Amino acid sequence: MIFSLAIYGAPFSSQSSDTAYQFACALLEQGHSLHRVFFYHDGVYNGSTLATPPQDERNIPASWSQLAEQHGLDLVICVAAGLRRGMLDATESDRWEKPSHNLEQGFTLSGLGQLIEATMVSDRMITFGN
Amino acid sequence: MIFSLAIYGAPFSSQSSDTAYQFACALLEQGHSLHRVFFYHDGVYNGSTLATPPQDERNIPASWSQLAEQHGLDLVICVAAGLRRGMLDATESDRWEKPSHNLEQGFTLSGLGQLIEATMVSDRMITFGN
Amino acid sequence: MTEQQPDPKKILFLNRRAPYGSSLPREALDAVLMASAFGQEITLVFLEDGVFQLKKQQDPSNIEMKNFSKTFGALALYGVESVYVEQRSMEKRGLTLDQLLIPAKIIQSSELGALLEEQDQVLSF
Amino acid sequence: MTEQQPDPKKILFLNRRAPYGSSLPREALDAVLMASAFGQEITLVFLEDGVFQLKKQQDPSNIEMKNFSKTFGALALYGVESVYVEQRSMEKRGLTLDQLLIPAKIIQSSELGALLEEQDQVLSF
Amino acid sequence: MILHTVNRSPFGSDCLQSCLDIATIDSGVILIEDGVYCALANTELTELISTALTRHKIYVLSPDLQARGIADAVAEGIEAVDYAGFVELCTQFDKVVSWY
Amino acid sequence: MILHTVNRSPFGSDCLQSCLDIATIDSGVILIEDGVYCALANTELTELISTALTRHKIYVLSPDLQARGIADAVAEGIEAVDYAGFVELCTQFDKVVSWY
Repeated sequence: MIFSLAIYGAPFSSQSSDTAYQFACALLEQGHSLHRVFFYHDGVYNGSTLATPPQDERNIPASWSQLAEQHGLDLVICVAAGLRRGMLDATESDRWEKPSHNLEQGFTLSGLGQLIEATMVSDRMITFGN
Repeated sequence: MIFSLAIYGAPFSSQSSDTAYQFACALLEQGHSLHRVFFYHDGVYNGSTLATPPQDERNIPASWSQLAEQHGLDLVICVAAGLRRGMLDATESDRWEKPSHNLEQGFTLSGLGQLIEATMVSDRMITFGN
Repeated sequence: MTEQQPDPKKILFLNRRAPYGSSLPREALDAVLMASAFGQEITLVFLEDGVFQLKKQQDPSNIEMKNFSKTFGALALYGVESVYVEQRSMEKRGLTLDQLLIPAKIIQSSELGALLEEQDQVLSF
Repeated sequence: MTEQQPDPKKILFLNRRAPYGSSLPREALDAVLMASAFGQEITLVFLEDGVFQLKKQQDPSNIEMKNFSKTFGALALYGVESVYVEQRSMEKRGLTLDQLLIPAKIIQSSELGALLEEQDQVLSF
Repeated sequence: MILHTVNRSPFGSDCLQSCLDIATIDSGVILIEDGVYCALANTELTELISTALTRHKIYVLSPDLQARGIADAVAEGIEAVDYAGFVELCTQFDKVVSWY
Repeated sequence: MILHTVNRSPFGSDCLQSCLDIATIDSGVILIEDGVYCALANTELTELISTALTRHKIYVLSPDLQARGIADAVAEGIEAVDYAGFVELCTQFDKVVSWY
């Protein structure tokens, strides 16, 4: 079955991205397909490569990134929500003349259309709210 | 009178940092002293220099930064809460071997002791919750 | 945006938050507009504090925010005409249909269940 | 940390959130420990879902989080002994004092007002 | 004497109720952000608010009322203030307790 | 047939109540994160839950129960599942609606 996930909670603050991550692992384990994970609202912070939790604690952005690499996942951060909140890739950083960028490997910035497209083509769209 | 503010909400998502900012402007206008603004929990995102809202909308980190420059404010981001969530200055970025840093001018990373010290020495500590 | 898209789906947006305190209502509305650009069959439901999103006379200029409620008026132009407000949510808050920015149908919570069942997907905000 | 500090203040921490769903309870506890390191006169109050923070047997290993509730056991060593749980919050949730990790005094909401008034500052979490 | 701030809607949160349960007589309450919905006249909370007004002075942040389009629907006895008024209230009471 | 997820405590949020008001008979409810407090036996919500159980199958996410130290206090009739079980439920129902 084809799943997509929408995540609206900030990592380390709200449990929603933790739950979504465990859910993603479980569905992949069962052989389902994960079409897209869409990060919106405070969920965009899941894509920060600068997140530096204590070394004996989970690193949520790094976990997503590893999962994406293993399974070829499409991790999309809403570009409008992300820019507003300071989640930039190299291209956006250049465009807006910002001093740096902070997007973790495996994540991409893209439009809200990716949420709608995922909703249209997936058998199940699961929202993990904040 | 000596005020300090504690801010726990993410900018652009929760109204709390907007309210705190307007409150800070109003108290300074009245000639009160603002000992410290302490950013904790998701409030740490107020210090992102990468925040890029549409140009006709408010830029909360930039507003804090300007207010700090005008009035010599002490804008402190809790270092533990900030590191976890990916708010780094140059020093922390080097220490943790991260590819970049993203702290807006006028903000500093410091310990939770700064919240307690502010609570001790201020006539009023006002919490702006998330 | 229209080339080779899958068939339109019935998508319901469930809005339960008051405006301005959280940015979620505004972000939900952006998603609604996008879904309409994709030609989906859209239903909007306002429940609990979500009904406040449709209150007339909003003016957030003194809190330095955009008045996104103006966009509700444009929804009909985008072909979004299926708009419901839940009855008890309105009553509890002392709201009546004439205080709302756009025409909306009153729906009871018992009818909402069936409306949700008819959809292909439900997006909660 | 103790040189030339101002006099100790009476600081009350008001805890109203359940653990794990939000990180605020954990961050509140860090602030309590810091206040105790500064030698302040600390009072902890657990109200509403905050009383769940003190529930015995917490084990978040399967949600990949730290069991910060263990730290409550150390509070007495830090000199934090003034711990209250609000009566109706406990009752509504079916909780009794013997289910809590540490000794706590039951307080009624009507008495809480006076307790708050005695403080120099109140920090809400 | 305490000034309590309430920033959540009373319909989906316990903030107002808990604050009123605890607030001693003559302490103040200021409604901010989504808390301004507490100030609405003619809701299912009308009774709660009118009782509260016999014990407390209740204020509401006017820019937040305007934002939400409810400035003309405020229950009688509740006083609207701007940010400057909010600051003044914080100085008039001994301390501030936030409910959020 | 819908599977509803509830991730907030029932004591400070309307999520559970609204979900139950709307859910058609035979739809499912899964309690996750702070929503697992809905599953507690012997609270002021016992009546609401036992009525709900006559109309719905109610599940609760077991890692979240354990985290909160309430795995042995769950009301009878509520079924604990792990993340794999959560995924399976999502496939068994036609769609998923989130209450948060």
